[in-house]
Amino acid sequence: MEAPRKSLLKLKKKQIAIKVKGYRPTKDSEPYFQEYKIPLKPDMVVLDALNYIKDNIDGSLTYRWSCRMGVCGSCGSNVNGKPKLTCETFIDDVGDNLTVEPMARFPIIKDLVVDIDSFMTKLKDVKPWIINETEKPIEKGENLQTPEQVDLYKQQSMCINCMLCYSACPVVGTEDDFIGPAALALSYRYNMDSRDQGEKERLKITSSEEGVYGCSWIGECTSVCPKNVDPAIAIQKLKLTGSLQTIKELLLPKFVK
Amino acid sequence: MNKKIHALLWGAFSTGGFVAAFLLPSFIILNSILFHPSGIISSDPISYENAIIRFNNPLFKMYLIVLFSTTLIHGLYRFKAFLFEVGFLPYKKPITGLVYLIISIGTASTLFFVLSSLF
Amino acid sequence: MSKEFKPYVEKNNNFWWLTNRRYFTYAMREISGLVMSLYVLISIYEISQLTSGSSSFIDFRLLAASPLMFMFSVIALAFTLLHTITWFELTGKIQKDQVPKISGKSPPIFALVIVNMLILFAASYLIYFLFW
Amino acid sequence: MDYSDIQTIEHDVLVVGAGGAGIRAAIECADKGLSTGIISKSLLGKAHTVMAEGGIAASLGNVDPRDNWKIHFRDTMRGGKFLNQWRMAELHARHAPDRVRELEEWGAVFDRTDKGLISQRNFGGHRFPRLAHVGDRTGLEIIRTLQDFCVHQGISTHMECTGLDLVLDKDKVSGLVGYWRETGRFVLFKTKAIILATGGGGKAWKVTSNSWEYTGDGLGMAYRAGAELIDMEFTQFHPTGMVWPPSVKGILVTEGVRGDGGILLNSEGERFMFNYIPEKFASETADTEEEASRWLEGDKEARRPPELLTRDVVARAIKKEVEAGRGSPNGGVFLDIASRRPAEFIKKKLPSMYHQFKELAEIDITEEPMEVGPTLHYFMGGIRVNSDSQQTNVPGLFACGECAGGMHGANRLGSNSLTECLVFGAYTGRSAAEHATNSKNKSKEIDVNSLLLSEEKRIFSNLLGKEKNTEKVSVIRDEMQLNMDNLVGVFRNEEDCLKACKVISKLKSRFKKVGVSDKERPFNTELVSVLELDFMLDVAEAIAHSALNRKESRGSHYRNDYVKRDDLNFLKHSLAYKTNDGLKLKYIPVTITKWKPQERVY
Repeated sequence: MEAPRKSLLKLKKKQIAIKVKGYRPTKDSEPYFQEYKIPLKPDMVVLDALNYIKDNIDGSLTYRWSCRMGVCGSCGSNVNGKPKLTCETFIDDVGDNLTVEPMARFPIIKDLVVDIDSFMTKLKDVKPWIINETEKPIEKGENLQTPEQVDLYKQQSMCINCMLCYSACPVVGTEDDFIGPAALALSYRYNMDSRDQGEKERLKITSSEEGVYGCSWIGECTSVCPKNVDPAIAIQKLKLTGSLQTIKELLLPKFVK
Repeated sequence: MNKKIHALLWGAFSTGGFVAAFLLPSFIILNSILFHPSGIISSDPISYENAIIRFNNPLFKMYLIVLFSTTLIHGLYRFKAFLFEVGFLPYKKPITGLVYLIISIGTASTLFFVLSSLF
Repeated sequence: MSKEFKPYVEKNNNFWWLTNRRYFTYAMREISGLVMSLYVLISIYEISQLTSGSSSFIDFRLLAASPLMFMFSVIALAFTLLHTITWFELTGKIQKDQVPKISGKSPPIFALVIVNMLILFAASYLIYFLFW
Repeated sequence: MDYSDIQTIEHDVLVVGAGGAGIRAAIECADKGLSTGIISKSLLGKAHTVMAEGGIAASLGNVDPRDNWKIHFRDTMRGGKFLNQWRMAELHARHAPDRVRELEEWGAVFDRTDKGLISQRNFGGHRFPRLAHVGDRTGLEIIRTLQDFCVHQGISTHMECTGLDLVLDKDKVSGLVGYWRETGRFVLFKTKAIILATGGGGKAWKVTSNSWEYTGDGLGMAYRAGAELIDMEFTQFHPTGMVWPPSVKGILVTEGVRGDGGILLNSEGERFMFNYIPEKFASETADTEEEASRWLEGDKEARRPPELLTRDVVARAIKKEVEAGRGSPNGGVFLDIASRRPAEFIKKKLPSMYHQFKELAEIDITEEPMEVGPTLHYFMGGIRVNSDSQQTNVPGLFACGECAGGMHGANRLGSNSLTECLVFGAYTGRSAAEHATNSKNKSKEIDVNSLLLSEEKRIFSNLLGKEKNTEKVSVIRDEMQLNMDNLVGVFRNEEDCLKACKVISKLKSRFKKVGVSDKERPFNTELVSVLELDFMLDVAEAIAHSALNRKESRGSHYRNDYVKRDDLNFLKHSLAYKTNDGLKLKYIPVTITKWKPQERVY
């Protein structure tokens, strides 16, 4: 049998120059590009290149990574200007010039490592847990949920918190308080869950200018998502629900609510 | 209340999006491209007389009010958001003020002109 | 945890909308809002002239016939059509989940865009039939 | 250096590690009203639990009502070749259903049956369909649910903080020295109880399905503090890990591929598994391709295809083919499902696998065969704990999850590890909370300055100060990994294990000369990798020595020179512990209960 590798053959170059944006908090006032030349191996991903540099050329290169298989969401970076998981991005596919930058629209701590504190806060702000008035004891068995009910939110529950959508979102860049794609999609995911009754509570948070109404549906969040979550749609649906809810509240007399 | 405003504004914006998408193309074509002094049918059936007859149709009055007001809300709401995204966020207050001023004036004057002939 | 070293905050590039095609399409879509609004403002002026009598209306029509103004009308139409198409595309993504499912499946977005387009044509013809 | 800004954080209970077990334990402590903190080496929600695919085993009986916890218990004991701590296995099986229902109550997504119950699937070694799952990303869903719930409970999570050293007050735990990655400063956690939930140390091998965090920090810390490491020689190798491209070497290819009809081929195109059917399995394994196909079609008369033999058998067969020169170009064998099943079937049944190969290897598994080889997957061994309290022999020190040993015995059944996280997470949380509540409030005041000064000297002055003649951390790490891959792999023997022990002790002395090129304090990941290597060397040493001294083959531990199971001499646990002269080993007997050990009959 033959090796199933096609790309072994298409490898033309033996070496590649890779530009990595560096920033050293103790001595630099602003980031700069540093170029490394590394031997190119077949089917190398960008993360391999970074690991090669760290092990063999410059031990001080700093970046986050973990699982290597695109489920942990640690290794997001801007590769040639596009937000990507470096463990899933083949060097062959990105062309001749390879630049790796930290994710855009986040403060840079060091080299490719960014400060994600604000993201973690926003995530918790949307109350991503089941809200119920009464707690059901587990002895009573699980909640029933049909496959159709699961399908309503399953797609939106795939988020791996890689923050690529924040890196891609121009609103995140200008409006610091904007809750942002992943967190809003998460709130939508819980709203759609048949076990949850917290929609009103969450809408109070998300139906605001920092919430869904700050979004202008650029749609880049959805297109960069490595897990096919669709924050853009989730946000628009939240806008619609929030808006209809408000109109209903204003039109209906108080006691109906 | 402040929170509700955003939800309501978005509702208006969204309505405007539909109105503009369904009605504005034909309005521009009819009013400015087809029946126009330099348009495709240059005989100009929009003579003053025709225009007034049409204008006095109450249905047409309604049509104009809806089309103009919601399109204005939609268009300027959108453009405002874009301005903030390309660096005008520091001027958020004056821009927002100006946008809603234009929308108000536009809607008010539409109402005024459309309804004035009734009195 | 106190931060001894301040993280570097990169200045936002205000021309991000030129950096990729999707961003650019989006920018054009948003600018269509401005163009449509301008057209509406001009039209409001038009009805104001109409209400003030025959001569001022004809003056306006002559002004509107100038190549520059005609050009603007064409541009406005182009942007409006861009708005219409993108709007149908976007709303189709929402409508997809709101219309009843056909044998367990949501209709494809392009089908909804086509339906919306048909409504557009019908509405346009109705307007023409009723008023012009 | 000025120590006035040294941070001290006080918690009743501190959990080290934010994977499934750690977060579950913290939730339990917080529920008891204690101030609870979690320190996590990476970001919250990135822990290794996210990589689990198949599902979580619990005898809910939703799909097959015949299932109950006793059968789950029995399956676990049989899988572990009776080396399990029976009490742990019992607790595990007994509480699994409740823990899964609880997780569901907290919002986890599960695939459902038509009636709306949690759906369950089959898996190797489990008699009935028992795996609650969501697609093939169950681990992600578990960690996400726990993470959100934990944030909801108001538990403080200290991210990117590495635990360095346990602080003892006499022999009792009183705190932990941590290292903030972001600032490069130390922090002292004062606490009454510490729960270690740091996972295994798979990164001591080159080819592993584990992520970079798996460096045995908790094992190392506990070992240095005087805790015993139990049954360290039992390391599970999963037969099918990706072998190409290099970046993903070791990443798991789920057993489901074989379960759904995938076959293993060598470079000559031969379906070699037919040559490796052990005698005791012969009666229930198909001996012709035709019969194997019939089994897949659902023919109850036919016997199982040989690809579905136990993990250790398949792993050894693959290894033998490669050693005989019949391997694939990249050192594995071929796993072919493309020629067996239509593309639509593959995409529907194995969506994640399809995606994984498409994204990570640019291979379309509906058209081409995959290349696979054995990969280090799990540590059955770990810190020895009391089966009921989960406390180690160091008072106040608890352990749960993969870093605690004993529950799985000599081999782990697929998916029992996720259940273990939840069941023992909750258990450990409860008993640690109890310990913290009962322990007297006043522990001796810790001399923070001198403590941290010595850490500072050990780490920063020694490492950052070095300029010349230093060893590189990546070099030592690579050599250790290669050593473990080659000498303490799927097949082991006296000579190799001896050699491995020697190599490790040499590496340990070379490690003393290690230096780092990054001289900055903030976010010095190179420094972190030095600290991790330190722990990993200890863990590797314990494994190599334990493997050398278990002169039998049992479960995942296979000795070429002692191919039989030897219940007479080795039905006992090995314990590795630290003395002033270095590592020592001792043995303790296994508690035999209801089921007597016997040759495994299927």
